[in-house]
Formats: sequence, structure tokens, C-alpha cells
Amino acid sequence: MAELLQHLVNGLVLGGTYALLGIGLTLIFGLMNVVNFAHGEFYTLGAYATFAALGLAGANFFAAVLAAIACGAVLGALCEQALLRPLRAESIDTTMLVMIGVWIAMQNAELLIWGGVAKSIPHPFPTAPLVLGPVSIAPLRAFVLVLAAGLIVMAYLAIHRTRLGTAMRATFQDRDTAALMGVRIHRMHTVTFAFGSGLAAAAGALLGPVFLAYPSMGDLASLKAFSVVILGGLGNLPGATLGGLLLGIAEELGAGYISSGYRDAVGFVIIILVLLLRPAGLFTKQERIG
Amino acid sequence: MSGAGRAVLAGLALTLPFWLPNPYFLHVAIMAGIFGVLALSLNLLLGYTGQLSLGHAAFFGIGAYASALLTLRLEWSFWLALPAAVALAALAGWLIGRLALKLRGAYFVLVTISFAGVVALVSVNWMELTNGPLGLPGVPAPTLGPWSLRGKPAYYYLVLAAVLLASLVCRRLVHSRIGRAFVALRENEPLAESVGVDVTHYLVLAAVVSAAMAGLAGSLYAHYTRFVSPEVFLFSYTVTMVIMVVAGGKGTLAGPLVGALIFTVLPEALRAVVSWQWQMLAYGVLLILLVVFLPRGIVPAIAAWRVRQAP
Amino acid sequence: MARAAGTLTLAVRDLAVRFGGVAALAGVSFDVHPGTITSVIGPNGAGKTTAFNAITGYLAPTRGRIEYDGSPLTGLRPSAIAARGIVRTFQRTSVFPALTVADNVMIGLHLRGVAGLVDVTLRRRRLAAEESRLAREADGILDFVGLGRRRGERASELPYGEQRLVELAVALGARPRLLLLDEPGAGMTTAEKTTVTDLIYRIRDQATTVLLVEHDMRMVMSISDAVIVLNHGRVIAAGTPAAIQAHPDVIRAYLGSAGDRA
Amino acid sequence: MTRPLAVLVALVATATLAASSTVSAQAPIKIGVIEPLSGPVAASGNYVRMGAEIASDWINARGGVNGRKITLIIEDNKSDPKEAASAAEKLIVRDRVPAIMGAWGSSMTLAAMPKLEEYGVPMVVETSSAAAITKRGNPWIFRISPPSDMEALGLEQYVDRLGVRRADFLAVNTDWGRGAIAAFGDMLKKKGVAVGAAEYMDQAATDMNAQLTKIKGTGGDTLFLTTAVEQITLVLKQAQEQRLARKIVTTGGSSSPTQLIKQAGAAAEGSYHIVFFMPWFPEAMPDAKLARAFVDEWSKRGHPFEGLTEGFRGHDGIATIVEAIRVAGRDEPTAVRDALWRVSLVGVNGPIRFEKDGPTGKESGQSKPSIFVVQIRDGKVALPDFLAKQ
Repeated sequence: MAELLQHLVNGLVLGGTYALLGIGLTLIFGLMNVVNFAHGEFYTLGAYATFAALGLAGANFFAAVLAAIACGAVLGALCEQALLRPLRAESIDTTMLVMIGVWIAMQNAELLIWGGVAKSIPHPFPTAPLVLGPVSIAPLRAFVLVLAAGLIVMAYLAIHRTRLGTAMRATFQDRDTAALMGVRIHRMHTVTFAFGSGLAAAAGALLGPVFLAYPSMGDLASLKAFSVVILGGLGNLPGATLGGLLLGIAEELGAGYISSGYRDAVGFVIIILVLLLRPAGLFTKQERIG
Repeated sequence: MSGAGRAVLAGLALTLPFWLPNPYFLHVAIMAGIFGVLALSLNLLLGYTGQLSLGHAAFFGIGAYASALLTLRLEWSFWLALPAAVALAALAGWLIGRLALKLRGAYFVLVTISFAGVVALVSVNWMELTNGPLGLPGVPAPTLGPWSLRGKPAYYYLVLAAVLLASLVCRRLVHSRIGRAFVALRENEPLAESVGVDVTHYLVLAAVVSAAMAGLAGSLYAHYTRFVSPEVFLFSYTVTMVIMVVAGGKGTLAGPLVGALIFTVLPEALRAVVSWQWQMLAYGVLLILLVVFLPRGIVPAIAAWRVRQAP
Repeated sequence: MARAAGTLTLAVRDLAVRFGGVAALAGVSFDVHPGTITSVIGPNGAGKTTAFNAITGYLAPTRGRIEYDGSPLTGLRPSAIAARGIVRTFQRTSVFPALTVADNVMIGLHLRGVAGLVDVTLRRRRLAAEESRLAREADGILDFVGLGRRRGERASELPYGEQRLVELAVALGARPRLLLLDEPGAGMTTAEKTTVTDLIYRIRDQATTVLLVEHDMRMVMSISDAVIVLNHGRVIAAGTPAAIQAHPDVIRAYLGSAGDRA
Repeated sequence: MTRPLAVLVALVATATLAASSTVSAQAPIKIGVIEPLSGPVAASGNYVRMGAEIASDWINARGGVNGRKITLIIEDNKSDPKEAASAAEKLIVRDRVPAIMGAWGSSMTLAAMPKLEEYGVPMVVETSSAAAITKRGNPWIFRISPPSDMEALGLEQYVDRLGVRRADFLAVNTDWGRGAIAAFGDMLKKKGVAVGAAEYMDQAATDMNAQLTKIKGTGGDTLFLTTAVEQITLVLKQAQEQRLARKIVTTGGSSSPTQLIKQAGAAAEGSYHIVFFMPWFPEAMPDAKLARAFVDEWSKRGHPFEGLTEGFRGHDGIATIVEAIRVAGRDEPTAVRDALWRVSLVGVNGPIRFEKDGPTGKESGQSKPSIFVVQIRDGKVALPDFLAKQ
């Protein structure tokens, strides 16, 4: 029983990190329809930016996280303007290919700048675990979970409750009407991509200290983010959150009670089953056909 | 391409082992051929039916493992193991086709990724069958009667034959009602159904043929490198195929082959001109430039250019 | 009126379709007789296209039965229904945009070919024979609809009126015995409408039954053998054009709906 | 020029440049190096490269070998067997190297091996631990790293003093991790130690809480951990979060205790590590002077201290190849291979001498490297109590 509880807590914490990874991508992939293989690289960028801000500039931990988010958003905006804007008329495969190029280039640039040795990012939290009855959790991870929830709520409000968010959704739902109503389409694309990239960098800044920062850390992050986005339904922030939690808990229980060698297989099988049974994602109302 | 151009190309391909300065280049040519078959295979799904499979390494890996296991464990001849590997990969393609036929776009992509992920994990964890992460060394080289095809020139011709076979199948398919049904599904699925194109049948057929071709490439790979390990399921192999197809020109017959040639030669060329720190970075940057300047791929760009030249 | 005695080409009985809480069709019954041109009319939202979608298998009815030549169609997929000889066009222009006009029609001829994977890969001569036969048929259809000179052009680059003709040619490729046309005259000039009307006559004369959804009353009344009027998902009248024009419920529905929408 | 044409010309030009390799007559002796320089284990691969470069520079500073300088041709295998095979082919055919050092991971080494046989070029294996490498009957393979069973035997003498009664395993799900679990499991069972859980983690995994929670439930006293240093760091941190009170012993020699102290902090306290080089106590190494010089040179170059436990492999591998070239008197692959059987040198790790391993007639060479155990105590690397007291 204690073991099961601990597994569930672990799964919740892991799921929170997956959700955090997914919300940025659900904007870029779900709304903009860009298969962004470089998403994990913005996550990596966030981790390294935090490391640099702490180590080189001597910044406060929280200031460093903010700097990392800004860094991700700015680079995302640049990326959108320089690479995606000229390709807007092209097919989804073409933009995917350019993002594959960005993925390879960014990862190897990181390797060149930082070397392959993993960096440990210092954080101000005590390392001794918080013990609650039979279960324990590291203070940093609890903090990340809370902050992730906060970021998700903020992102949701920004998209559903502000003028900017309304313009953003309008742009991708009905571009012509949005343009007629005075929405600046190009700018909305840039803003959305920057927003998504900033969220990825935020995930990197928060999870970097939990794990380690190293050049290939983004690969796994990308894979999990894609899974979460599709589980939750494209462009659906609450869906991505629930999808993340589901994936985290499923993997944790799979590794705990089935086989750790097949840990990731549990996630894959769930994805396959969910897509077969509810093809539009787990948390999306079924669209009517016709 | 003009008849003369085609004849020159055929002549070059057929005589390659005689004028290439050293076997390393022949090795590159063989790898380009194997990836050419893979790119053709992915192109059937992505270029013609418009469905992106990001799990294609699974079919490649299944072909490689099947061929390696049948020759190693059951001591089958390569010539029996090869069709068996193709058939097994085709079966996997059928399974994925049946499973995912209701899904389109991103959802199809994720199911294929997940399928490949599961297969890769099986290859790592099912020690008794696959020898797990230790891989299967010592896969025998094929023989033809009294001759061993172990040498590079002989293997080159084997791979060349496979490339020709794969492109012939693609060409015939594309210029038949089957190929037109694939394209119809890509262009306008409801309209295609309204004139009797059976979506399920043709998507599954495309997946089966595509997987079979990837299995063929996998078998050729296994008997060429003579070592198979779970890394054959690496996501980077699928990514390489996508790069080849899309950069070469999806939905064209020549595009995947051109892409396979360029993107097999490019990393090797980069080994020669750039020190190792910069190779992958340069690869990524070149890829970005290629997409930005030729967004539809190399072969369509050349075709468009030729149309402009000859009004 | 050319009406073969006894057999009905299409019999729709008590057809109902609901989307969530909204009833798009609330128990519709009508017949289409062989060799006729039958039109379905009604205000926007009356359920005309929904009926087309249900008949051709694009959506599953909540209730009811559809029979064709005496056997049920319910549960069949669109491609299977097309194989039975029922082919439809779409309300919004629907072609294969990136392909040439000739290739569009070649896809329409899908059911006219038989080549399977084995023929395609191994039986080269048989494949070549089939391909040239299909190409000839395609040429014939293109000449029939008057697009012979456009065959090499991309469908998406044709003007609107000609795209609708491409669509018709694609449908004809499947050699329909019952052709369902969803607003074939919409957005066309008067001259183009005359061409389409003429084509519909010629299609009917080739032993194809035509079921038509159309808003242009002049066109409907001039070419139809029978007219069915839908409103709010129900049949409110059915009969000859003359009878329908005089039907009080029809007049009320059209004026009333205009009033509702104002 | 049109854009498509310009891009094509650029691509073709790159390819042509590649094709026109230049080979000059009295050039330095080339030695091939294949390491994972990018990808998930890039750090380790790069440390080995740094060590190889030190060896090369030292040898050249002493005037080279047979009167010629040496130069390293370094290739990245990107942690992909296909790339390792391609790199071996390129080194052998294009660069005509008389010998290669590589290729870190066992599957990379195994993939490169058919090329060695095909062209007849020897390879000194510096890291790979899979038993299959020397058992396959490839007479071009000479390994200076210990296979897992040799490493397990090396630890056997300390099992009682470590107080291992009930052991669990957590290993990376690769040939290396699986091989380690098998070898150490066998050794421990022979010693009468109960073996509990054997858990795996994906090479890229970052969250091992599930495995740790499961291990926590077995009630063992020692956890054997086999993976690269990044994952060891994560496991140690997460074990602390899970309050897993165990002796932790890492195997494979890639643990870099200094890096663990830096990155895992208190979570690394008390853990034991099998290493093949003890840069903290160069005086305790078989050749104290060499070890001291290597440590000094390493820090002079600004390389991170934590890389030394990996970097020495590169030095020893290159030193072995160069010694063989000296013994052979020429840089011809077959002569170098024959000479490898006759070399006897002392590397940073200790004496290197090859013994026959594998099927008769086609034996591979296997050296018997020195194996050490250190412990992290009070935030420092120390010899374990039971050794320090001796």
C-alpha cells in the first residue's frame, strides 16, 4: 500500500512535468499546425539559459528562470520570422522538415557551446525530502509541480480570457475573417510561436535543476510533449494537462508493477489505445462528421 | 529526363564499382541504395497517400531482425530469409494499416511513432529472441551458388537490383488505378470515396507495400553490416528517411532516390571537409537552407526550372 | 413521364438524422423512379444535403431505411455504395486540385478498372491494356462534358464553372445508375446553367437516374419529372413540378422561411 | 544562376571536395579514433578523445615513433552502430590508418568489427565491456578494458568486506547494463549473496523513481548501479528523495566520483565506485609517475578533473597502438596486429599485455586491467575503510 501510494505520488510529479512540456507544444502544434521537432531544444535552451544566468551572471534563481523564459520566447520569435514565415504557404511536411533542421542545428550548437558534460543547475531548495506519512517528495519537485500548475492556469487565462488570446485563436481558426477584423496575422503567428517556445523554455528552466542539463535532453522531452498534446487533443490546454498526468501515472505504475524495461512501452500502448478508441484525443468532445 | 540522360545514368550506375577510386565510396553507394529503398517506401505513404509515418524504422528493423534471426537461428538461406523478412514487415504494415486507418495527420503520426517505440522496446527486452541490446553479430553474407556476395561490388549489384525493383514497383503503382487511388485519398478523400475508392483497402495496401519495401531494405542492411542491434529502430533513421523524401521531393518517383543519395553522401562529405565538432551542426544548417530555398524539394524545383527554361 | 412500372430505383423510408439535440431529418420518406430527374428543394437548413449524405453513406442515419433496387443501403460505406452505382457530387466544389483534368477523370474511372496489386506489379501487358482503355474512356467523358481541350490543365487552375464540370466528369467516370447532384448550378452564369441543364438531360438519356438538389427554381421546374420539398427535416410536398408550384404549403414554407430569416 | 541550381551546385561541390582526398608520401603515421562525440554519451566520448590527444602530443614531443610523428584521425560515431561501421570504413580505406582505437559502446564496436576483418586492420577497444567482443573469433580485436565478468571477479575479493548480503540491480537497458547484471549477479550468487530485483532504465530516461520505489520494497542492503555518470547522478538524487537507505556500488568505471560529488552532493555520500583509474591518488596507481604526469597534463589543458576516470582510456589505447607500431617497426596493419601480441607496457591504468581469448585459431587479444574501488566520504573521494586500513 505504501509502495502504491509512493508510485502514485511519483506519477503525479512526473505527470506534472509532462504537462508542463505539453502546454507549449499544444499551441505550436495544435493551433499553428507546425510539427515542431525543435520543441525539446527550446526546453534545453531554457535549462542552459538558467544555468548561464546563475553561474555566469550570478543571478537569483527566480530571476534566472524569468531570463530563460525570455530567452526562449525571443529565439522562438526569431525562428518563426526567419524560417516559418517564408514557408507559410507550404505544406505541413515542409515546415516539419525545417524544424528538424533547427532541432539538429540547435542540439549540436549546444554541444559545441557547453560540451557534452551534463551541468547541474543549483537551486535554493533543501535536498532533504518532505516526508508525509508513507510517501516522500523532494521540496524542489513539489515547488515545480505547484509552479507548473500556476503556469498552466496562466497560459489558459492568457489564451481564453485576453484580447490577445482571442486574436490568437481567431487567427488559426479563420484566418481571413480574423484579418478582416483587423488582426495582424503575421504578428499573431510570431507571438504564438514565441509564447509556445517561452513555455518550453520555462519547462527547461524548472526541470533543469530537477534533472541535469545536457545537449540531448530535449529529445525525450519532445517525444513526451507530442504524446501529451495528442492525448489531450490538439490545442487543448486542460487536455494536455490531464494527458500529461495520465501518461506520468501510467508509466510509473507500468514500471513499478509490469516491467521497468517496458516502462516507455506502457506509455506507447496507452497512446495507441486512446487514439484507436477516441481518435480526436482523450479530452476533446467528439467532432461530428458531415 | 531525356532518354540520353537516362542511359548515361544507367551506365554510370552499372559501372560504378569499376571506376570508383576506393571501396569506401562503394560503401557509401551501398548505404545510399539501402536508404534509397527506404525513402521510396516512405514516399509511397507520405508522398502519395499523404499519410506521414514516423514509425518507418520499425518496418526496417523488423526486416533486419527477421532476416538476421532466420539465417542465424534457423540457418535459412539468405534467398529464403529475404522474402520472409519482406513478408513479415508487410504483415506489420498490414497491422498498422488496420489499426490506424481511421486516423489522419498528427494522430496517424503518433500511432506510428508509438508502434515503432513498442517494437524497439521488444527488441531490447525480449532477450531470448533478439539477444536484447547485445544485438546479433555474425549475420552471414549472402551467397549465390558457389559465389559469396560478401564483397562490396557484388553486394552493390544486389542493392542496385533492389533499388531498381523498388522503383519499378513504385512506378507501376503510380501509373495505375492503385496509385491514382492513393493520390485521390491524399487530394480529396470524400470525393475519392464517392467514386468508389475504398479508403480502408487502399490505405492498408499502401501501408503493406511500403512496409514490405522497408523490410527489404532492412534485410539488405542486416546482411551487409552483418550486425543487427536495437539501434536499427532509432528514431534518427526515420528522421533521415523523412529528410530524404521531403528534401528530394515527395510524391515524385525520382525525389526519394535523389534525396537518399544526397543525404547519404552529405554526412560522409562533411567528415572530409569539416572537423567532427561542426559536422552535425553543418548538416542541420544545410538542411534548413535547403528547405528555405527549395521548399518543395529538389526534384520538383528542377522540374519547375526546366519548365521555365523551355517555354 | 418515363416511368418503368413497379420497381423503384431509390426508396427512402422514415429517414431520421440527429446531430446532438438537433433533428436535421425527422422521418423523411420519398421515392425516386428509374429514368427520371427528381429534384429535392427546400429552404436552407431543410435537410437536403443531410439526406444526400445519408443516402451515399457519408453519415449514419439515426433511424430509417434506404433501399436501392430493392436491397438496403444502410450501413454500407460510401465506396461500397458507389460500387452499387450510386454516385454523388458535393455542394462545395470538390475536385482533386493538384491533378490535371484528365487525371481527375481517371480517378473517377476507378471502378471501371480491375487491376490489383498482382496485375500492377507482374502483369505488365494487362496493366498497359487497362490503362489505354481507361484513357480512352476518360477522353470520351471529357468530350461529353465539353472539357476535351482542358485535359492537360491542373483542375485548381480552371475557372469555377469548369471546375464544376470536372466534378461532374469525375462522377460520370464511375458510370452511375443513380447520380446525386448537389446544387450543380450554384454560382454559375446563365449560359453555364444552360450547359449544365443540357448535360443533365443527356445524362438522363444514357439511362442514368438523376436526383438533384438545386435552388434555382427555373432550372428545377424546367427539367424535373418529380419534385420533393423538404422543410425543417420533413417532406411537405411531393409531385410534378406543376403540382408543387401550386401547393399552398410550399408557397408558405418559402415565404415563411424568408420571413423567419429576415 | 537559379536558386535550385545554386543549392545543387553547393551540394555537389561539397561532395567533390570530399572525394579529392590528399595523401602525401612522408606524412605522419595516422591513427584512427572512433568515439561517440555527439549524442547522449558525448561527454564520455570526448573525455576519451582528450586522453588520446594527450598521449599523441606526448609521443610527438618525444620525437614520435620510428622517427615519424603521429596524428589522430578522429571520427564521431554518434552513438549509432551504422555510423561506427561507416567511420571504420572511412578510416581504413580513405585515411589508410594502420590501427584504430574505439568505439566506446559495445554495439558500436560490434558493428565496426566486420570491417576490421574485411580489410585486416587491428582495433584497440578502450571501453566496451560486452563479452561477445573477444569471444567472436575476430583476430583483429585487442581489448584493454575489462569485460563485465572480469570486473565482477575484480570485485569478488571485497564483497564480504563491503558487507553485501542481499543485492538489487539497476542498470541502463543496453548491452553494457545487461552484461553487468548478468556478470555481477553470477559472481554474487557464487558468493552466497541473495539477488533481489533487476531493474532497467532507458538510456535517455531521467526519472527513475518508479524503479527506485520498487527496489525499496525488496529489503536488500546493496544496490549495484550500472550506467553513465549523468544517470548515476539522477539515480543518487532520486534515491535520496525516496529515502532509499542502501549501499550503492557503481560498476563499469564510468561513474566519475568527482562529478557525482559536485552534482549529486550529499546524495552521493557513502557510495562505492569501481574505477579503473584513481586520479585522486595517482601515487596508488601501478605507474605513479605516469599517473601523476597524466593528471597534471589534464589539468594544465583545462580539462575538467571529473573526466579523468574516462580520459585515461584514450591515453592507454593510443599508447598501446604506438607501442605496437614501434615493436613492428612499420605502420602496416598486419605487422601492427602481430606486434600487438608482443607489446608489454604500463599505461595509466597499469600493465597492458594481451592474452588470447575466443575460439582457437582466431583469438582476440584481451588485456587484464587493474580494478579499484573508491568511496565518497565527507564530500571527498577516499579509499574505502577496508582498503585504507590495510
